[in-house]
Amino acid sequence: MTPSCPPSTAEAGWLRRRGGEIALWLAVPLAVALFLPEYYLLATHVAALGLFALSLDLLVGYAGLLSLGHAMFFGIGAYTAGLLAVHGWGEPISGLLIAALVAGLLGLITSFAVLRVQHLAQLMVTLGFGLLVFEAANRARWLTGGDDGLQGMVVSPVLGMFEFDLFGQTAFFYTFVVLALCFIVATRIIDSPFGLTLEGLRENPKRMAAIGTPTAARLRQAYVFAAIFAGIAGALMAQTSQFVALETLSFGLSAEVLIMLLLGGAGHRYGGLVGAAVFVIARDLLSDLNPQYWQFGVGGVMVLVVLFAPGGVLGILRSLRQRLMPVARTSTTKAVPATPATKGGTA
Amino acid sequence: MLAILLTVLFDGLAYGMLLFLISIGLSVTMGMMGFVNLAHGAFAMFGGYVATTLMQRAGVPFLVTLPVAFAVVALASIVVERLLYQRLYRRGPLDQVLFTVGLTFMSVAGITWFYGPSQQPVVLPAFLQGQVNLLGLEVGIFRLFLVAVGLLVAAAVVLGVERTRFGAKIRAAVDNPVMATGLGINVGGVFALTFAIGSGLAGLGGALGIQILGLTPAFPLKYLVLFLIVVSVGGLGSVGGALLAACVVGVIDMMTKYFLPEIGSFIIYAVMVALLMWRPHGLLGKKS
Amino acid sequence: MSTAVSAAPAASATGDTPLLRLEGVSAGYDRAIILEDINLTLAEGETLALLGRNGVGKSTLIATLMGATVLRGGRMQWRGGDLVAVPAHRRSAAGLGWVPQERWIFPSLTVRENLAVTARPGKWTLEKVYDLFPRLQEREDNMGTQLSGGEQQMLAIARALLLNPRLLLLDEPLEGLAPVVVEELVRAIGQMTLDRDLSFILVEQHARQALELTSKAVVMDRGRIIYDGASDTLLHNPDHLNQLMGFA
Amino acid sequence: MMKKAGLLAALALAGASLANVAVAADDPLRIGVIATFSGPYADYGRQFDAGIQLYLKEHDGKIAGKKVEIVKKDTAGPGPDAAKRFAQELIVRDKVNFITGLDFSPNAYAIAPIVTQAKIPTVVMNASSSAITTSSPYIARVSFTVQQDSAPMAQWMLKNGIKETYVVVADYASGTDAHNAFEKAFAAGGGKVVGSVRTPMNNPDFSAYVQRIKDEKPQSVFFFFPSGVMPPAFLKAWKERGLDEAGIKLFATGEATDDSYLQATGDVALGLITSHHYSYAHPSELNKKFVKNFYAAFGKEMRPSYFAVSAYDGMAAIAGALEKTKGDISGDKVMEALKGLKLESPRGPIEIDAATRDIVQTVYIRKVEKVDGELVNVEFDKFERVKDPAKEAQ
Amino acid sequence: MSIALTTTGLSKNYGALQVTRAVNFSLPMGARHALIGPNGAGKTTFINLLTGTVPATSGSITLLGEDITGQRPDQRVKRGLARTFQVTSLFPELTPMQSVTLAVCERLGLTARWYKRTGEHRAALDEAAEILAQLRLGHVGHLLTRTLPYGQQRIVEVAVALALRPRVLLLDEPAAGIPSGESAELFEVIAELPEDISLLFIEHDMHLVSRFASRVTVLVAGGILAEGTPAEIMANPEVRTVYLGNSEGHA
Repeated sequence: MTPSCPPSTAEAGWLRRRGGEIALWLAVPLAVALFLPEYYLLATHVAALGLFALSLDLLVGYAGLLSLGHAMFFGIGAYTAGLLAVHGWGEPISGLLIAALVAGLLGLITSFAVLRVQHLAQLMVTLGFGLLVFEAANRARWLTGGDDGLQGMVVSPVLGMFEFDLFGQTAFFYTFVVLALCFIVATRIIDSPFGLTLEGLRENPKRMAAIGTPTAARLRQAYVFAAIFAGIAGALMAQTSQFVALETLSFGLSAEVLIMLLLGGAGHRYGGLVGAAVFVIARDLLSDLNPQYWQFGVGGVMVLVVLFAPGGVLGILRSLRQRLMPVARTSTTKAVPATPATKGGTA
Repeated sequence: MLAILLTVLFDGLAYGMLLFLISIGLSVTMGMMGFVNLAHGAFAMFGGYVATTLMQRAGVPFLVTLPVAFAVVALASIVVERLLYQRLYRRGPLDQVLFTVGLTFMSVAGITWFYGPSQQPVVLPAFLQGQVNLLGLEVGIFRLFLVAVGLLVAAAVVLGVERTRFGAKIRAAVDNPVMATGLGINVGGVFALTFAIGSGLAGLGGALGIQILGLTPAFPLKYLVLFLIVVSVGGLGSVGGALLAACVVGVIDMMTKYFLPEIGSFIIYAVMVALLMWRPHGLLGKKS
Repeated sequence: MSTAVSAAPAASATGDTPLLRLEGVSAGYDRAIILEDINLTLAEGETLALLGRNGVGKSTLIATLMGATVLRGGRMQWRGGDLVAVPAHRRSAAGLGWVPQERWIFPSLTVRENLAVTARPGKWTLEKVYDLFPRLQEREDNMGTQLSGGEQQMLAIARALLLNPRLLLLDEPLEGLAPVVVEELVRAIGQMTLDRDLSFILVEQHARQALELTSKAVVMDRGRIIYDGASDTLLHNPDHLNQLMGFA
Repeated sequence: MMKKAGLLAALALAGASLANVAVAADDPLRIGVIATFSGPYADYGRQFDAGIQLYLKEHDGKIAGKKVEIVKKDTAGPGPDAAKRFAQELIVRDKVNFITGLDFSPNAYAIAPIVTQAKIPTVVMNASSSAITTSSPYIARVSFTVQQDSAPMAQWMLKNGIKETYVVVADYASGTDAHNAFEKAFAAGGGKVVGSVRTPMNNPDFSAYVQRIKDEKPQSVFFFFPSGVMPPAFLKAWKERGLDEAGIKLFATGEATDDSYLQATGDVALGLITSHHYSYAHPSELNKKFVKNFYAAFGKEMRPSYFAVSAYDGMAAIAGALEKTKGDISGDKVMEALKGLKLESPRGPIEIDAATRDIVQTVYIRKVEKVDGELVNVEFDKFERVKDPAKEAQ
Repeated sequence: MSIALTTTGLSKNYGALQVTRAVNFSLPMGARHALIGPNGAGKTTFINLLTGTVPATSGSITLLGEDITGQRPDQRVKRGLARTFQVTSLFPELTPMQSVTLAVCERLGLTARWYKRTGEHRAALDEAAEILAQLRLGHVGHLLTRTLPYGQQRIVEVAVALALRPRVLLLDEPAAGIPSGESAELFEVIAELPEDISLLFIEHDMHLVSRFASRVTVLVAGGILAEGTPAEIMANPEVRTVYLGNSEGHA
């Protein structure tokens, strides 16, 4: 039996499989610290948004759901962490956990409505919820500071040792470590039977029902997970910038994170991270280059990616790899049997 | 009190007509051709700029700019469709979203380059300004004009789709593209032309809407949500649905502003969510 | 655009240029391959019964002629020209009239619109098809979906006739119809046979009826042609027919 | 090279605090501008940029003998979290000596903790929420506060016999400030606010609100909207509904007739009375020169607005402060020098209050008239040495 | 209990259109039963009614002695009812190994588990691999399903259903769309299905029907026209009429 097992199921060789990844995860923060310390802030921003995009990927890339209101969870996480810090609960890690809990709860509540509809309606219902939460936060100025943003956060040092500094060093390592932990959990989820179920639901919900999967329950679970990760991302953003803007709840951010994910490649573990990096860095470079017309460049990047790299940056890499894989190739050609004409004939 | 209610209702309808004009093309492209064109607002904006440019730089009368805006945008959209969109018909909706939002960004920056970021002025001809007394109601002449144009276009679109040979071709192509092709209808061509008309109407709406919606390069992003609400609540591809939804949105918007200004945009979003939970395919949408 | 195919007969198209010739055609949908190595020739004015059980690829063959499938290999010639090069939406203008098995009446069009929207000038006019199917005239303002099965079938045939085709592709036109309607349709089809300008391919599970109406017959099994000969021969050899149809 | 610089920077991280980094005499003076350069409010950034460039052009690109380098950061509108990150980046990455710009109040509030921590002198060129200067000792303001422009309008209206009014403001923090300051000043003089409405931002059509006002028939209306798309939309609805004919008087702050947008707003603005600290038609010699040079540098496409003047004055304030410190750019010294600094601006005499670091200036009452075919704000009355009333009250 | 599945008066109406008419049908334990009928006879609708994809208008369905009429499709699967689809309904971007593992995991109740990697559920993987090997798919188990030849995709259909360890398996035209050269493997697979699975399959090819089925039910216009052994059915004049139009009348 074993030869038929895909290599990924073999328990041995774990280090071989993940070794490169681990090296990468260690190399990136080291490289930032050594060579680009003045880019701590940008890197922190990328990491937090990368986690946010990763959370959306669970929905869009894996479970095949649609959302234009994902900022709702990011923002609720940010405001939870922010309000805790304003009102004396400055301990960051417990703040993250509480934010995750609140966001997950909001995810659970909204999932019932969101999963009742599909396609455009699903897009619009998520958008509608997002806008409603935004409006609510805007109105509740006494609580959130409205459009002036939430000010006065006092965040304690991480683990009581690392103070948040002006250079953003602590912020960067804090965010990066949390991102890494979340990524490990997300990888677990994706590699688990549950993750496989999500992919099955994306590929063919009808068949999933036919193998006995309670599809709504699974999707709800995915929705809650995505909300939790988004909430953590928002809380990270709030704690590291010690400020929460109303924009963290906005439709614009929901759209932006979707763009990031699609740029990077949905349905790929690294799609959100790559997309966030591409988008944020492109925007930073282009807007430094030309603060007035940088949007043209960002739009251009999006258009070019669609035209020349369908499925995003990682999508094109993946299909290149598939094309180069010899096994897949032989079987594909075999799949189109041009049956020899001699075999035919009429009576 | 009744007079106030009617005035607000009328204003809401006028606003709804604008939304209808701009949204109908989006509804058609998404509903009939299955193409998610989030750059639709950019076509409307383009129409607006065509109109202001003609008025300001060439002194063309307002009423003349309207058909020109329609025609220019329709022609431009054919170029865009043949050159770009056509390549994406077989792609998934997410690719289409990324692409068309990218195009929108580019057009926003492009228009800013040529026209600057600020609001474009529009001066309506004197005969469209002020108010008239209509059956005891004080109504804005321009809004009356909007309602008239909106109803006219709605009627023309409905008649065009229901009564003409081209309309029959559109319906046939939507009903069953394979059979339509087999009977000699060039489905791609029919769709391209439909797309052009839809975009042209957006251009017309953009030109008409300067007075009420304003015209800045941010237009396509600012109103995208509103257009999507109209399309989804109305039901994809449904002319009547888009008209109904646009009027509902316009009236609710006007009513809440007048009677419940404190609640702001809550109601419109809540109503949208409720309507979509009730009828996921829109008020007059067909189940796909 | 392309190709020498047109509605008017080519100058050189004398008796020896067949109306339709398929060579080694294989085709299917997406990844599925339904047809394999189909060879078939049809002369001008000839009528063909296309027989076989459910799911052997008869409808796929018709759809392939109309360009509605994925062609995997082989050549298709139409009146001496290359049919493959003709875009699907030009094939009706080239002279192919399709009556699909599902009928595919356009539900949002009225009966009259269904007929008129694709009509091409020629000897078949609205009046003539109304003469052939008076029921349709009675119901001309009804929507396509409000018709009975038989009426839909008449409409589908009338719609194809109004294309003024050289070759009519009738895919199970008698399926699921009331006997009176079948009679009416059989009569109409018989009437068409008299008209030497019009060839047709008649797909049927009801082999006998089809054989009676045609000059030539082809039996398919699992995507291949297993019999190609005169209709009469098969009609007079029921055992062979049963065997070909999988009932022996 | 890159590597070495990176290592050095990493080492620097380990210990040093950023304030008071010594600057060699030939180093350029680096000024970061956080503003809106793209999106619907991109005009703000354009005006800032023009004002800054004009000042530099008139002074050979130098301040206090140093070449000036401007680093622009685009927040694309109100974006406090972006502004905060930009401030950090400007300080850490671009090593700026000053931060300026700051069109939106949330953006200014957001950067306050950063500039405090880094001791970077910050000159606010527009953001007009009162408490911004109290949020950090390193912030000074050369623009105005909402209250500073709103309260005088109330006083003038009372002086001219208007006892009742209806207040319309945009529903955001500055709108609330304007509302409160106006109402307070109006009530203090015996006036009465008979009704009010706060309209959502991003609202394209005011006809419902205007209709409501018409139905309530107040003696007058005072409104406050941020400059840009809202005032013309409101004025259009006002005109369309015939409220002038109904005899309702209309007043506003100068944002309503911002010189950037006044031409585009059109004749609907004619006759509107506003209170504000700058009109490009201000009849002083200095202003005439300013406008002339502005047109010479950037063409007649764009009128200098109060944004451009504040930016111009902001540069002048930095220059004035550095003159006092003799080129010392350490945060504390510069802030000390800014306090009490007096300048002659194109808008008239201005002063940075020594106690509050906020601006003291003349507020003019103006009326929109057509002069030589152009719509302009013609000043006809004024309140001198107006301080921020919100701070005065404390 | 010797009956695996029974329907009593099972009907389905779409408005006035009756697609299934009071069907009384029973499938004995371990049966090999074929369902035939002309296009549009309602064969697939019948399967959909059995699986619960389409709710019945009236009548009842009993599976292994239990009334399942009101149950959701996934509940029926849990009680031992599995199916394949006429038009391949698979997971194009997953491998056959993943697809079968998915079904095994669902059966074992693992699909809500997110904290353990699939790779750690050894038993599930081994079982999936075994099924693939049984169905001669072992060598393509790691390729994306969409890249497989159609014939193999049809076998994956069966593999996914088998992974549910069904007591009753419904095969909807298992050979549809397979080129003749590729069908042999599939038929071998069907022939080797475990004997304790009761099998109901839709098939048109009477040769195949007589090879695999011990009994045949003929469905016409939503109702049962005839039932019997393959030989009886082929000899039945009514059936011949429906299929060949041999006699004068018309169904």
